[in-house]
Amino acid sequence: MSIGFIVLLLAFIPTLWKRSGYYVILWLLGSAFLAYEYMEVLFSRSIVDYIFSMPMPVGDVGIALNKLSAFFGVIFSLGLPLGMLYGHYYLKEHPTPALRSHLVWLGIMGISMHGVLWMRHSLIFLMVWELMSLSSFFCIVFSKRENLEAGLNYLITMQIGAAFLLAGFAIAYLQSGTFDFSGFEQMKPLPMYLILIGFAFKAGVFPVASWLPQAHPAAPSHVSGIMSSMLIKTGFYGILLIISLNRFSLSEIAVFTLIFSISAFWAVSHLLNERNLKRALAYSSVENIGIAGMAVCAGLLGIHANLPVMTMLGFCGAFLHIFFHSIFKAQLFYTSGNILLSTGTLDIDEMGALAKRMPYTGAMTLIGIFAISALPLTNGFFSEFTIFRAAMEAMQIPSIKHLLPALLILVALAFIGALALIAFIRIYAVAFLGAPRSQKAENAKELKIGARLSVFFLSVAILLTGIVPGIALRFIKPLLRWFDLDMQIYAGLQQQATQISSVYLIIIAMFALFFVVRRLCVKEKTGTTWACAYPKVKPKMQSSSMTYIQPLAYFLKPFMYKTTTRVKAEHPFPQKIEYNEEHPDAVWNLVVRPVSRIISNFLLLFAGIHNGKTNSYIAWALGFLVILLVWVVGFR
Amino acid sequence: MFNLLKARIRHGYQAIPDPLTVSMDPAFPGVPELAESADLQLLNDLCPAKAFSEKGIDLGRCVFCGLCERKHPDMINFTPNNKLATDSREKLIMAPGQKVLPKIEFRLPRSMRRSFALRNVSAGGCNACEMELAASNNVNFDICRYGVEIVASPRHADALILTGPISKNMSSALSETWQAIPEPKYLILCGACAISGGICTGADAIDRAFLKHWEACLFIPGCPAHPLSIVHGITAIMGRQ
Amino acid sequence: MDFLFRSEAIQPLSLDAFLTEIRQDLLAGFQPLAFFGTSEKLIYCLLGKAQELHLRCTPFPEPSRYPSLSMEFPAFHIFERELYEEYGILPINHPWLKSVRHPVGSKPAIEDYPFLESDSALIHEVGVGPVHAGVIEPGHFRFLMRGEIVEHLEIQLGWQHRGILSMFCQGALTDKMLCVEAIAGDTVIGHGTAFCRIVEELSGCKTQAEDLRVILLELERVAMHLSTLSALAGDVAYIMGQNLFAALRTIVINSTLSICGSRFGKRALWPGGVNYGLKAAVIKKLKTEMQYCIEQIHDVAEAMFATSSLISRFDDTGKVIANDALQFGFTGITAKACGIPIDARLDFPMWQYPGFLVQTESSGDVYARAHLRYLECMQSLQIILNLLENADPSAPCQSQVNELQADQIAVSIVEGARGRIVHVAKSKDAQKAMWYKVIDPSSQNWLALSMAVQQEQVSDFPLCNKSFDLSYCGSDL
Amino acid sequence: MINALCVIFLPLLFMGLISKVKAIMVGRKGKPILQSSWDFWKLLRKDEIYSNHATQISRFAPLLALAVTFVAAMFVPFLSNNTLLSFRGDYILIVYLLSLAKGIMALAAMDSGSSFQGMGTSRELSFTAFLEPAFFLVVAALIFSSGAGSTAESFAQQSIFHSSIWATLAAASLAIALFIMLLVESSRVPFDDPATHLELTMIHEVMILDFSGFNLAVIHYTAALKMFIYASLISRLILPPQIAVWWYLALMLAIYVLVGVLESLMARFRMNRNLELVLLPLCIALLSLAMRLARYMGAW
Repeated sequence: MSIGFIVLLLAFIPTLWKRSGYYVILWLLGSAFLAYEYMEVLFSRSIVDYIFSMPMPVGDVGIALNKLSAFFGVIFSLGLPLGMLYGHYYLKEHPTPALRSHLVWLGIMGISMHGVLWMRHSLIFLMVWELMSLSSFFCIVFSKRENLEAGLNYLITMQIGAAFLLAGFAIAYLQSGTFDFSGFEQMKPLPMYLILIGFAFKAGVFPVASWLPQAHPAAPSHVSGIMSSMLIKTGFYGILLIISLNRFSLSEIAVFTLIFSISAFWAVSHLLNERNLKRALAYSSVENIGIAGMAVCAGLLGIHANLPVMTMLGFCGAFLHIFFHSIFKAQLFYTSGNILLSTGTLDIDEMGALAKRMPYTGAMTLIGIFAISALPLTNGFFSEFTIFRAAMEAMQIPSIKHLLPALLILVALAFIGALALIAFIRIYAVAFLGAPRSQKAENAKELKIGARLSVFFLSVAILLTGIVPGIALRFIKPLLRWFDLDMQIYAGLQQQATQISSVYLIIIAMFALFFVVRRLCVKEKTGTTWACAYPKVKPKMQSSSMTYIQPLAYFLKPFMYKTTTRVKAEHPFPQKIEYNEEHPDAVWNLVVRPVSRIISNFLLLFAGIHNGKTNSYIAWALGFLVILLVWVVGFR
Repeated sequence: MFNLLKARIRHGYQAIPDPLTVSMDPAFPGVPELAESADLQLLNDLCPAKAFSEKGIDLGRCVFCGLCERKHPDMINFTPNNKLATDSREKLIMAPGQKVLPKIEFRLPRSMRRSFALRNVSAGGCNACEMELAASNNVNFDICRYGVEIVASPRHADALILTGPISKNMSSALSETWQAIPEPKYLILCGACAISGGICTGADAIDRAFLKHWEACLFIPGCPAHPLSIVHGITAIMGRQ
Repeated sequence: MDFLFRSEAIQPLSLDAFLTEIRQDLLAGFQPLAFFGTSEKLIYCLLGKAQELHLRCTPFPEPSRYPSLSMEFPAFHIFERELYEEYGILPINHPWLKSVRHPVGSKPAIEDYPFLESDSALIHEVGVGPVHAGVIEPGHFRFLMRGEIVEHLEIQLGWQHRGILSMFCQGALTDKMLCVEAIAGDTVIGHGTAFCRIVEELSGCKTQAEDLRVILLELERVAMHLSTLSALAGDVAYIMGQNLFAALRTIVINSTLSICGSRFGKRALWPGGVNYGLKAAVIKKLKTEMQYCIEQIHDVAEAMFATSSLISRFDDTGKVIANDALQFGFTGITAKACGIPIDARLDFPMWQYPGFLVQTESSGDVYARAHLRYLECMQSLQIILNLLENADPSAPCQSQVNELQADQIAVSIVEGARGRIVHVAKSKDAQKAMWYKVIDPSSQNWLALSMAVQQEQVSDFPLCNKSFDLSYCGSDL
Repeated sequence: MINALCVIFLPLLFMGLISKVKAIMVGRKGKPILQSSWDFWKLLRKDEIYSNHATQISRFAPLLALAVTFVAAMFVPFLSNNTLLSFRGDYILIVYLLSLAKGIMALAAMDSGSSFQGMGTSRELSFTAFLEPAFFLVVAALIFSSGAGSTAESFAQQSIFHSSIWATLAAASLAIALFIMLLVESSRVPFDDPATHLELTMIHEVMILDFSGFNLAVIHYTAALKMFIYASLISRLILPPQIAVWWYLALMLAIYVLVGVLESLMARFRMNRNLELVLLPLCIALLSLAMRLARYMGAW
């Protein structure tokens, strides 16, 4: 481990001269070392386990890796450098006064994300966790006043989550007598729920997910990419950790299923209406976490009903989805970053015709969109395929009480999947196709190769893992064994992966055939769009993003909280007609905002601490941790 | 339900068995027969559409108002023969003594002889030709039995069938529609107005420049053109007779 | 009642007197039938009430502007727009002063028509036409849409404008029959009779074969209603109704053909009478066919209006309220379908309709209009049958048209299939007309459509449009 | 192999059948049965015109859609029960392949930036939201406690001819659900009107308003193929596994005729009612699943 982290720490040096280039290189290097380490753990038997004895009250601090954390570690160590790479170019196009501090916080965030995976000692874990939240907060704020509110909201939410965690850990400690995670096996319900809730805050599960749609649009794109594709996964990692150590009753599983499906539905219903590109992506993160959660529930259900097939498929689906999501979500955030850079807006109703203006980004986004709406030929499909199969297996279950949650998963998944497809088709169609809807879109330009680099890598990854899902399966194999799942079934799944790939090959072959035939026998020319031969057609004569989902909106009205302003036509000779509607997050407006308003007002007193001086930041953080420590010691 | 059944039974099988050989009501003014002795100058002075010239009567101009027939039954007589369509402007001029119009030689490419999609543009027409065109696809005349279809989008069309004298305001829309039809494409003129400007000839709100650039492959005279004439003309160029 | 005005009887009034007299009449329940400027620099206004006509005129105001009547009496809005377009006389604070038919050389050009726009991002526009999907005439409909809901519809016409009226004053008025037939090919008899009456009034000659004219007029009405019903059924994909009504229409217009040789009644009429009389054989044929039509229409219509899926489309779609209909001077089916019994056959009878009653519906929606068409069909067929009973093949069908008496103004009002057709003309000398004015019912009724579809599903627009079945070329001239 | 053959040739033929039935219903001669094939043939030989807003998507989308639908068809039992491809859970793949086709076509429709196609797309896509769950529920009900894994098994092995009336009812209701889905998916009356000529009311037709020539032909064929898949699923569901070929053909014929008859006797729904009615198959499938469940729990 040491080398990797040392290199990552070295990465801070270039920041002193604001040389983000070297910074990225060092990050690549360090991550390479770490990746090697994680792979070792994941694939060979070798176990990394260090014990540092610390004075009481802390006790022995375990710093170790298991298959689970190694799995996440691999994701991070692959994803972070790409994020940094993108950030490098993004910052070039989109410079900030406080580049140095931003890089520093970025580094701290990355390192602490890795750190979280290593810590086995709940207090130390919590400290690193806090460090992670804090650094990510500063990354979001990005020394911009307008981001401050969103950032603070994020920080507050994280603190509340941390409080839950702390309470959970503390109680767990009082009951088991050890701070080490090994003490979390077969926990009592109370601490377990506290901890789960605490992690849920980070993972972005309804109703405590309101920070995502706030923070992501505000944050610079590389940060939102990293956060949404990796940082929130730490929360899910925590959840999985607890789940791997405990058994659950059927009723608990049912409740989890319900929560996750509601969470996903809530997210997708907002996704349908969202006009801000990055906020839409944030919502879809919540949706995907929900889907992964449902997969886990399917797995647990399988355990409970002792259907090894279902268990296997369920967990397998969950891991795959986590893995894939971290790929395509990062890709989409980086592309949306590029769009922001070249158009200067995130409102899809101001875009249009981008696919013609920025053909490369258009193609890449298409891939991302297909992946995120789980269409075949992309990786998103295979994970959902596995989850669907898991749910379908439940049809063999004799008992109705197992069947119902499985059915819920099945229907929810299908419904949410369909809605997500619609939502993303809408986004792509409105933003990338048709005629430019505003001047900004009119003179959009493709970016330099650098900003497109990491997008390209990720797109390749999407297609590769999509067309040959076997790769991804092989990657999570040890993890599945670690969860001691039935390996025959795994073999069966592998076989299916190959079958699906072969089906894809047939499709591609056919498509190629048709394509060639068409090329040979078709002469094509271009003309104006057929608009009933009206001489002058305006860009306004295309369906707006809201029109597009209107039939559904009419149907899902009860689930959609919206505020509208309207000037109706007084017939028959009106002078003015207007209509606007907002789809604010209900939880946010009715619950969180009033509360957080108070807290953030209080915290604004400390806005001064954000003075761009690195050392003062660190001092602040350390001070915070000390206070925390004292607080915890109080329990003994 | 009972009513519908009753109506349906009474309705029976309405489609004309064979539109190409059906005999017309004697009152219908079809192909005119111009007597050798006809005084064309006299007739032309009489004719509101000025359809007569020294060559004979121009069916492209004639609106079949029957004035000449009523005034001079000895000189001209309109027979109830609906085979009025031809494939060139010249053939529309019937010399004195001529009994029928020359046969239609023009043929569509082979692939269109069983499937032919029309896109109608009404440019200043009086809605009579439009209604007759629509009627030629109704339950009685049923032109779709020959694989002829009237489509919504010019992108799906093989031919543009023009009705009306082309008002200035429609001229740009007309050429836009023509541009929107993929090759190979054909132009059909339906009704006296479309062929020659008819009653509106010379009105300053008319702009027939479009027809200077594009050559029509079928002319269907009449004011309005009778559905059977339309069916006859179109099936002829599809080589279905 | 008298349809002929000696021009010395109508002295030009001062603008104020003109306007006040119009106001008084309107408040006394008169309807504005026509309001137009003429080549002799006079503004005429024709007002009518049952059995009573008032014609007034005033010289063009100097400077060419006057206080608009439309704010008070919206029915004038289209007339004033027309006046402004033709002679540049500005009605001050007219609510909607836009072009009507874009005649040659008028500004703005047809593609620069100033549509109402909305700057909110969630309201988008849909433009349909001029080249419509079906086989129909050109016109442009511009929707302001909130999702699938129509917030506002603006109708831009004039694509069909071909300057018919300009031809009436060149050459002898008597020979203009063909021009009249070209006004609207589907209302040949309607406009034709109106024209013939004008000529007959101006020349003071006797009309022959009025019964036959009525038969033709009613046949035309039946044919139009049937084609509309057929199209309505087609719009909701009820192909039974669509095809059965279409077949019936064929029978009706073919019987028109067997009378005069044209399915649309072209070449049938001529000033002084008709061109082709009724042959005994034709009378017989007509009787049987009309009988068949009555039975068949009854059955098909009853079946159609009993189909629940169809009724659910017709009911409550595209409502027009009676009050609007009165205010904006809608006529024909549009007005009758919301319970206003105005019908030129009753109000301004130019010949006798024994025992004629105006059919009306109350709800003013698509259903009302469709069902009213069915009722009128039956009524007209009955009228035809009655006239056929005592039709006499040997009756003379045309009388000699003598010369026009100069300087007279003749009015003729006919209830065509679409509503009240008004022709007004002034004779210049024994041959020519000084000006000739045609007011097609559609030009007023188009507004009803745009009022009817507000806040409706846009997918119901074609249905509403068909249910009014208005003429493009009639109002574009 | 025999499947492949009938996949290639039958769809367009059956499409022609519907319009023939409609024509006979209203007493006209109507299009010849082969008409859609002639149209297909003609369109292949025409040039293409694209909007100058159009990107590459509208050029390749129809081809991809066809390829995908074709592959989906390979999983479906047509004449013979042994399909070209088949594995456990392939119905998931089928559904997603079809929605891939739908998605890419939706993008292609929006590509030209015309307001009509936007309308059509949103209407068509909003149906998917309820059809996908419905299809999954149908399959779930089919494989419930039967252990069948692939589409071929789950549809072909079933039939509505059971000893118990309730089982028959359950299966029959599934067939009905599928039939409604067929009507929606292939945009027939009462949900959509393939014959309409009005941009504002069309759904599927308006999406392809801007396509021409080769690609248009491909699109028509794909639509026909999709309908054929659904129809054949229904008839396979109704018929017992081992059955003579001509039975299958007869049933297919019956389904298409039924569609035709329905279209000539029924008016289409109002656009905003459509979605509510698209929920129907979902509910029916749930019902049938409940019935099977009850039966399994020993209700009878």
